[in-house]
Parts: sequence; C-alpha cells; structure tokens
Amino acid sequence: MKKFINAPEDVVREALAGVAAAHPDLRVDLENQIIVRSDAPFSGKVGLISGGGSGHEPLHGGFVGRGMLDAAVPGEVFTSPVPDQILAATKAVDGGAGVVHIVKNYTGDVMNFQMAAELAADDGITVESVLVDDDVAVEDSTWTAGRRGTGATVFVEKIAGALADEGASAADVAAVGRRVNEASGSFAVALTACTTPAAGKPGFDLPEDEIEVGVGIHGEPGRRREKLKPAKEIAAIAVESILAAKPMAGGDRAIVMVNGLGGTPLLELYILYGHVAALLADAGVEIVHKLVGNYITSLDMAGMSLTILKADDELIRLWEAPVVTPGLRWGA
Amino acid sequence: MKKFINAPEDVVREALAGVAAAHPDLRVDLENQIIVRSDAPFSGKVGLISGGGSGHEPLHGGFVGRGMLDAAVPGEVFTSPVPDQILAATKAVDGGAGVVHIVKNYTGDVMNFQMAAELAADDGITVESVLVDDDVAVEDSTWTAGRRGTGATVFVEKIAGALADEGASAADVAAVGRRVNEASGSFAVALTACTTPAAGKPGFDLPEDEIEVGVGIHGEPGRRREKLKPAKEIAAIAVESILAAKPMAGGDRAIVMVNGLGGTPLLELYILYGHVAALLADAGVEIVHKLVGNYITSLDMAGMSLTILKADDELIRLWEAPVVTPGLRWGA
Amino acid sequence: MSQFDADAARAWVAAAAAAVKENADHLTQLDSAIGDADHGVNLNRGFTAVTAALDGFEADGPGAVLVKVGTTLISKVGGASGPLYGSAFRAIGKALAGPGVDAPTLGAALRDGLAAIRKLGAAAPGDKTIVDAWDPAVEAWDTAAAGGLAAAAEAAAEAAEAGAKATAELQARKGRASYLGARSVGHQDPGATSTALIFRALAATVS
Amino acid sequence: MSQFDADAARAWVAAAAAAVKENADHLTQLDSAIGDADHGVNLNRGFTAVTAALDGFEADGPGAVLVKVGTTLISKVGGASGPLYGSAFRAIGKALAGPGVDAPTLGAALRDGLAAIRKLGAAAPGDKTIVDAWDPAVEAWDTAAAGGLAAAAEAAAEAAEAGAKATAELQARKGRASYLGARSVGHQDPGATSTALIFRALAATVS
Ligand SMILES: Nc1ncnc2c1ncn2[C@@H]1O[C@H](COP(=O)(O)OP(=O)(O)O)[C@@H](O)[C@H]1O
Ligand SMILES: Nc1ncnc2c1ncn2[C@@H]1O[C@H](COP(=O)(O)OP(=O)(O)O)[C@@H](O)[C@H]1O
Ligand SMILES: [Mg+2]
Ligand SMILES: [Mg+2]
Ligand SMILES: [Mg+2]
Ligand SMILES: [Mg+2]
Repeated sequence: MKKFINAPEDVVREALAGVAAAHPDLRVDLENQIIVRSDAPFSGKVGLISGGGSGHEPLHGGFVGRGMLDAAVPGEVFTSPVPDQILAATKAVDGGAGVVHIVKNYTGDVMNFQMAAELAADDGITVESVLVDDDVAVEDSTWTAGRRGTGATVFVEKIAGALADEGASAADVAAVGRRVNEASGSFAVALTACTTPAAGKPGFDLPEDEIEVGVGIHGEPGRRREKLKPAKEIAAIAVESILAAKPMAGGDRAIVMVNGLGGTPLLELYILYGHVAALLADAGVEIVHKLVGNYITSLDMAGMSLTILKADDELIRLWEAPVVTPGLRWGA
Repeated sequence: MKKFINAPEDVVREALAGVAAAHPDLRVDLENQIIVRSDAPFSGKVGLISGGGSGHEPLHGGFVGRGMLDAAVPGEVFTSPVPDQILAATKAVDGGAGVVHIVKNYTGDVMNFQMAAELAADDGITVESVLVDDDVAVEDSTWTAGRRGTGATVFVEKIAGALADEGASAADVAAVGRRVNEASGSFAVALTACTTPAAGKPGFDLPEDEIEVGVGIHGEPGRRREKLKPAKEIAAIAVESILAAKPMAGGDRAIVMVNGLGGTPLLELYILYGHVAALLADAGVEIVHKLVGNYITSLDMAGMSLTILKADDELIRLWEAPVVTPGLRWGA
Repeated sequence: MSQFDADAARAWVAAAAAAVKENADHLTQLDSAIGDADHGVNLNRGFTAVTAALDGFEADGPGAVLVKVGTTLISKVGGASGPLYGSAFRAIGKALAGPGVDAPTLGAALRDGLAAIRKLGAAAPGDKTIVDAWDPAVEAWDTAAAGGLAAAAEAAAEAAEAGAKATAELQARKGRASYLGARSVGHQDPGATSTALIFRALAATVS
Repeated sequence: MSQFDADAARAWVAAAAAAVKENADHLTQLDSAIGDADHGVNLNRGFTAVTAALDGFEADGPGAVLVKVGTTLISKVGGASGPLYGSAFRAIGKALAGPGVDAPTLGAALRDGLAAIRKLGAAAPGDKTIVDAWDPAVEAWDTAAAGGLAAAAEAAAEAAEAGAKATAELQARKGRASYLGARSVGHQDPGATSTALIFRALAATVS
C-alpha cells in the first residue's frame, strides 16, 4: 500500500489537523473530531450537521460553511462516527431552533446518529433526522439493510442548507431534505477497488477486464460484475438504472452530478457527462444544473457515480442560493 | 488499462464535448479543439490564453472564465497543442489589446506556441509569451531542456488573469505573469505512474515500496527513486527542495498549493498540507492563501505536488480578485 | 469458579481484548470480503480503549465493569459493531447486581445482551450477523447452566463458534453484507466471528 | 531511379507512413522509458493525416509534396516532434525546385531539413535527439551522392540507423528525456529511431 500517510491509525486525526490549518473559516475540534463553522451557532437558525466514515472527501467536512452544513462529524475511515462526536457537534451548532442530522443509510451511521439524537434530546435539543438512501443499485430493501446513502447526500446538504439559511424551522429543513432524497437516485460503477489504510490492500479483487456494477462507496462490492465496457455503455447503465427506480418524464428538470470516486481523472468524468447529458436529452429531461468532479469519493477507487435529482422550482431556487464551503462555492 | 473512455484516440474530443455540455458559459470549438469564454473577446482587454497537453485537468480548460483565462488550448493527451489551434484561440480572444500566451516550458509547447505567435504576428496580433518553469526538481538547466512548467501555471493564470481584468496592457500582464513564475517553485512526488489511454500501461514501473521523487506531470520519471516514506518526510523533501531553489526568509508571505496528481485522495492531501503548514511556520513564512486539491493533474497518477509562491501585496491583491471558472471560484 | 465477580469480569474483558488484537487482521479480512474491511480495526480500537478505561477504574461488582466496557465501546468503536457490542455489554452489566453472580444469573444477563443487540439492530437469527453466534451461545448456556460457570461458558463458546461457522452458508439480510445479495454466501460473517471470540474468552476465563 | 520526382516523394511519404504505423507501438514504448509515451501515437496521427492530405493533392514536383507534408505534420502532430519534423519537411520541400532532382540536390535539401531542426530545437549532435540520426544520414548521403540516389539513400539509411542505435549510450540534453539526467542512458531515443525509419523508407523508395 502506498499512501501519503504516517500511520494508518492517525490518518483521520492528521487530515483534520490539515483541514484546520487550511481553512481558518472552520473550527476543527481535534478532541471531539468535528469540523464546525467558526461563526456557529447562529441564534434562531436551524443547525445542520452531517457525518459518516472518512474517506469520502470532500464529503462532509468540505461542505461546512455558509449555505450548507454547520458542522461535519467524520468517523474513522469508512466507519461511522460515535455518538459522543455527533452529540458534541449537535451542541456546537444548536442556536435554539433545533438541529437537523443528515444521515446516510448504513447500519452503523443510523445507530450512532440515533443514539446521539437520544442523548441530545436528554439535553433538551430537538433533533430531526433525514435519512439518505438514494443508491438504486440496492434493489430489494426487504432483504437488505435498505438502499445506501450516496451522492444525493451532497444535494440534501446543499438544499437543506439553503433552506436553513432562510430561517426555516427544523421540521421544514428536514422535510425538504427528505424530499430531495426521495426525488434522487444514484448508481456507481467501479473500475478498481479502494485500499483502506488499515487493511493495506484492495477491498476486493477485480480482474483487469471487469468492472463492479452498483458498487458502494465503502469498498462494498457491487451487485454484479461485468466485462469492461465503453464509457458510453457505462453511462447508459447508470442512467437506465436510475430512471427505472426514479422515473422521469419528458419536460422534467434535473440536477445531475457525475462524481469521481477518487482515482478517476476529470477527463474521464467529462466524457461520461457528455454521454449522460445526451441520454437525458433523449429522454426529454432538461438538466438545469450539474456538478462534474469529485464530491463524494471512496478513497483511491477508480470509479464514477451518477446522481439525478428530479427538481422543481423550489429545489432549483435553493440549489442556486449562495454557498461558501471548501468543496462547493458560488453566489458569494 | 481500465478507463471510462470509448477509444483512446477520441478521449480529448469526447471530453471536450462533455465540457461543452456541462459549461454553457464556455464556448467549445470542437473543430479547432479550443475552449473559449462565450463572452470573449472583450474590446480593449488583453486576451489571456494557455494550453498544453490534455491529462492535467482542471488545467487549463477548467480555468477559463472571468478573472482567469479567456481561452484554453488542449492538445492530445500529454502532447502540446498544434499551432493552428493556438492561432484560432489567439484570434478568438483578441480584443485589440493584444494576447498573452502562458506556456509551460516543454520543448513541444514552446515550439508550437512560438510558431502560433509568429502566425498571429503575421495577422497583426501582438502576442506576449510567459514561459512557466517552476519545477525545481530539474536542477542543471544547461544540461536539460530547463525547468518544467508545473503548478505555478495555476498561479500565473490566476494572477495574470486578474490583472488583465483590470485593463492592464499586454506587456504588464505578461510581466506580472513572469514575476509570479520567478517567485514560484514546485516539487512533485509520485507513488504510482500514470497510464495514458494510448499507451495502455503505466509509464514507468515503480516497485510497491518505492516513490518517484521529482516526477514530471507527463509521466516523465523523476530524478531519483527512494523508499516509500511517511507523509511528513515527503512533505519535508518537497518544502526543502523548493526553499533551496527559491529561498524565503522569516516574515515572508506565501501562497501555497498542495496539489493531487489525479489518483490521490483529498484526505492524504490534507495530511500533507498539515505538514507543509507546520514546516513553513517553522521557517517563519506566513501562508496567506492556499489551495488543497486537484488543480494540475497527471491523469490517474497517485502523487502530489507542492507549489510555493513568495507573494507581495500586489500578488496577494490579484490572487484575491474575483474569479469564476469551473475549477476556481470566489468573490463573485 | 463458582461466582462471576468483578475480577472475573475484568479477566474476561482482558482475554477478549487479547483475542481481538490477535485476530484483528483476520476479522478485517473477513469484513473485506463482504463488508468494508474495518471490523478488526474497529474492535481492536474499542478494546484497546476499554483496557485503558478499566485501568484504575473502581468497581463494586462485575456489573459496573461491564457497563463501563459497553459505554467505552459505544464511544470508541463507531460503525455497526460499536453500538451493538456497546449496548450488549451495557445490558449485561446492568443485569448483574452485587459483587458476584452464578451461572444462571450470568446466562440471563447474556440473554439481555442479545436482546439489546436485537432491539437495536433488528436482526433475526439467520440474517448472518452477530445474532447468529450470540443466540445459540445463550441457548447453550442456559442448557448447561446447572453445571456451573465453566460448563455453561464452554457450551456457549462452542455454540457461538458453530454458529459463526454456519454463517458462511447464509445470505446476509442485515448490515453491509446484505448489499451483496447471494454473493454474500460462502463467506463467514465477521461480527459473528468476533462474538465467538468473546464467548471463547469468557470460557477461558471461568474455566 | 535517377531523378527524385513528385511520385517518388509521394512513395517515400507513403513508405514512411507505413513504417511509422507498423512501429508506432515500439516508438511509444521507447518514449515511455524516457519520455511521455506518445511518440508513436503522435507520428502515426501525423502521417495518417499526411496520407489523407496528399490524396488528390496536385503537385508539380517533389517540393510541393514535401511542403504539404511538413505543413500537415505541423498542424496535426503537436509535441516536440511535430514542429521539428514539420519544419524539416517544409525546408526539404522548399529546397526542391522543378519536377525532379538528382542525388546531390536532394542531399542538399535534406541538409536544409537538418538545419531547420537544429534552428528550431537548438540540439547539437550528441544531445540524444532526432539530430543524432539525421546528422550522420546527411553526411553519409553527401559522401555517397556521386553514386546516385539509391546508393546515397542506402548509405544515409544505414548511417541513420547506426546513429539512432548509438543514442542508447548518450545522456539526453534536450527534450523530455533530459529531465532524467544520467537515467536516460541505456535507452534508445524515440525521435532518432523514427528518423531512421524515415530514411530507411527513402532508401526503399529510390532503390
Ligand atoms: N443489524 C445488525 N444486527 C446485528 N449485527 C449486525 C447488524 N448489522 C451489522 N451487524 C454486524 O456487524 C458486523 C460489521 O461490523 P463492523 O465492520 O465493525 O461495522 P460496519 O459494517 O459499520 O463497518 C457484521 O459482520 C455483522 O455481524
Ligand atoms: N530540441 C530538440 N531537438 C531535436 N529533437 C528533439 C528535441 N527535443 C525533443 N526532440 C526529439 O523529440 C522526440 C520526442 O517526440 P515526441 O514524443 O513526439 O514529443 P514530446 O516530447 O513533446 O512528447 C525525442 O525522442 C527527441 O528525439
Ligand atoms: Mg465500517
Ligand atoms: Mg508528448
Ligand atoms: Mg465493517
Ligand atoms: Mg513524447
């Protein structure tokens, strides 16, 4: 394993020290391992936090700032944070209007956030939770832990963050977050497995001519393997899988993200985006906004994920609202 | 080789089609293979263009927009563009105040831009060229093609772009660009070689426990190999190499970029940045601005580059000026 | 040993910590096949913290020790296994009043631990989780409890090991491995495997 | 063949294009060792475009053909080799007046090609570049020119091949390979190798 690290067990702590040095607008609490806006809490504003295992950067720490998250709670690599951290972040951003937790649907994340929410309630803080489960690669949720939370998390954080900025209630911020999740679908394809610092070798073996279709962002293998295909066919698999689960009709508008999983060059993401745009145009769907780049990664995995959000006027307005974070910035 | 491509020879053209679909603010001329601000040319404003081989995205196409480049000229992967393209871009951005070419110091880039400048002169367009040669890993320039142009290109494009926006003359825009280059040093370390679509296999073989120190951004091997080292030591090699070539004193101010070469997670870049910040603090250097992320890449190479610019009031003011491009955005 | 007291609880936890440390790589490899390659690292981080937390910790009985263990696991492990094991140890500890307990009482407490796991994780036997080792272990314990701590713990450890081994045949329906669908079959569950280690550590302690 | 005319020029370029295509992978591999793994791809793209450009192109002599070749290489190849080979072919073409030329005249034109390469790239013999094949080739041509085109071209091709081979011993001082310092020694230069292919194609054409 070759990585720019010192020791596997220090990776998250040391990266947080780097975040602290790089972003004076953020307050990094190294003891509780949380990243908080240095101007939080805001009296009367809903506090918005999210978190999860590390290794998906810029998610979530890179999305802390005006118009998005008030705090991020990074766990160890691919391991959900613990309740203590989440509680510390919840307290740090509570301005009296309650706190909304954005939680990706993984057993560990759900349990740890749930415990933290109960502890926060004991402290008199109202917590609303938004569960993100947009990964349409997970098909039958009765036989699984349910759909995983992936790319839509970026959309939920942006849009809920914008509504929180407008002074909406915790219930309304959570409601718009749930609405974004409901209207979103994601699908990912890996060319290679990622290597966690602790494991020191790739999470799965993938032959030189095979791809992992419907892969998870934690190195979880996908649902099936296929032969390596041209970018055009991979884009079609992703678009079709999402539209099958979250149908869209001609005239619908979409916000789209073609996301790199960490080891894939931007050049390839643009090739994919070109195909996605053409496929959606064929379906009569208008792409009103898009992201092409690394937003929710899986360490060094070569791979891509596509997220499509069926948007309406309100969601588009909130998407366009100013955002000032290390990972996403416009309008200010 | 596993990549999201269709055919190796179509990579650049298809990626440009994706850029065109993704960025309506940019005009992509697929025939000439250039990316131009859709509102260019600006009467009376110096036109600023840069270009080079593809595979370094977001450089250069991701830096086209207000406050930075007026056009980018992408060549084939790792191959400098041809004079025709450069001439077409030069004409497209000429608003009567002349055009400045930002050229990275590689034999091919220098020759092709030179030829284009001569052709432009024949057409009555004044061209000033800024040669970027910041890579301190290349030591004795009498025995080589000279120092390579790498990370400082991002700084030159940003700062010269800001001065061009203020209405400065071509001579002044070029002069500030040269000043930035002169005040900058870069150094890169690779953990793995990159794979060009055409070659289909890694550009060099690097054993599992070795790193390529002083590597180039085109898969050129570095000047030496060393055993894999902790991030802290790698950061120290980079900082010391740069300061040896471009000395800084206590009280000096710097703009710093810790850049990923394409296959390295942001998590690792933050670990490196933490060490760089500590080392520069020890040297009494104040980091006034910084970038941590992928800005000038080498396809899928796992690796990092560090660029340090010794900045003064003017350079800092121009750095802080608004910029609105796909790859760099603030202040507007 | 006829009574399971605070020292026994400490000894159990120390043995479990040692077993987790020794098998950390193995657990992580199992998790690599059907999960995200961190189960050994997670538990090792947790039990290392537990060892530190118990050092100098004053306890009037096994209950206090095990509540402390659970609380520490919850605040140090994360992931799915942290809350599950943490809640289990807290439930076990809470069920143990006084300075020492006998085999049937400890068995009832272990059953409370299972209940906590099932309440939090909603997994049923056969879902290829911790439950598939823990559930047969408490069943076996109860059956053997009349024979005393050593016999009960040995029976429970054997049942947990058999249960863990049998998870290889199962298709996961809970946790990360469930995403694999039928592809999870053929791999032993990491959480069930660590549960077997924990019951084996208990058997070694009270023997 | 006693006169090098437009058809001979076309035949030379066609043979060179075929040789480049056949050896593209080899050239790219050579460039991979000490450069950026694109020399074969670059030249193949260029000569493919040249073939298309010459198709139906009306020329009154070899000069016009070769100027067209040079112009096309400049606008299609990019990198270092595009301007260098492009300028060389343009210079050769410009030096060839009339419908056909003899061996000494073609030799002088090839020397003009070398001058164009050296003017643009500033490489001296021994710098491990195209020059190390082209320079001995024109020397050999001149020495053998009295014997006619076939003899001169054969001598030039052999000299170019020997020159290309000898670059393996050299340390690069120009182009991308120069960054390697002493590590460039032991690898044959891709550009010198493609120059040898081009001279061999000429020899095959006029033989
Ligand atoms: N709902 C659940 N109930 C019981 N055990 C579970 C459940 N979900 C997961 N597990 C157990 O957790 C183990 C994985 O733990 P760990 O790898 O530490 O957490 P994570 O899956 O969050 O990475 C699985 O092998 C399984 O035994
Ligand atoms: N200054 C120069 N003069 C002559 N030949 C050169 C010079 N620089 C490079 N070359 C030749 O160009 C070859 C590389 O060409 P190519 O790979 O197509 O371009 P690039 O180096 O831009 O990728 C080298 O092998 C060398 O022979
Ligand atoms: Mg995990
Ligand atoms: Mg090249
Ligand atoms: Mg796990
Ligand atoms: Mg090359």
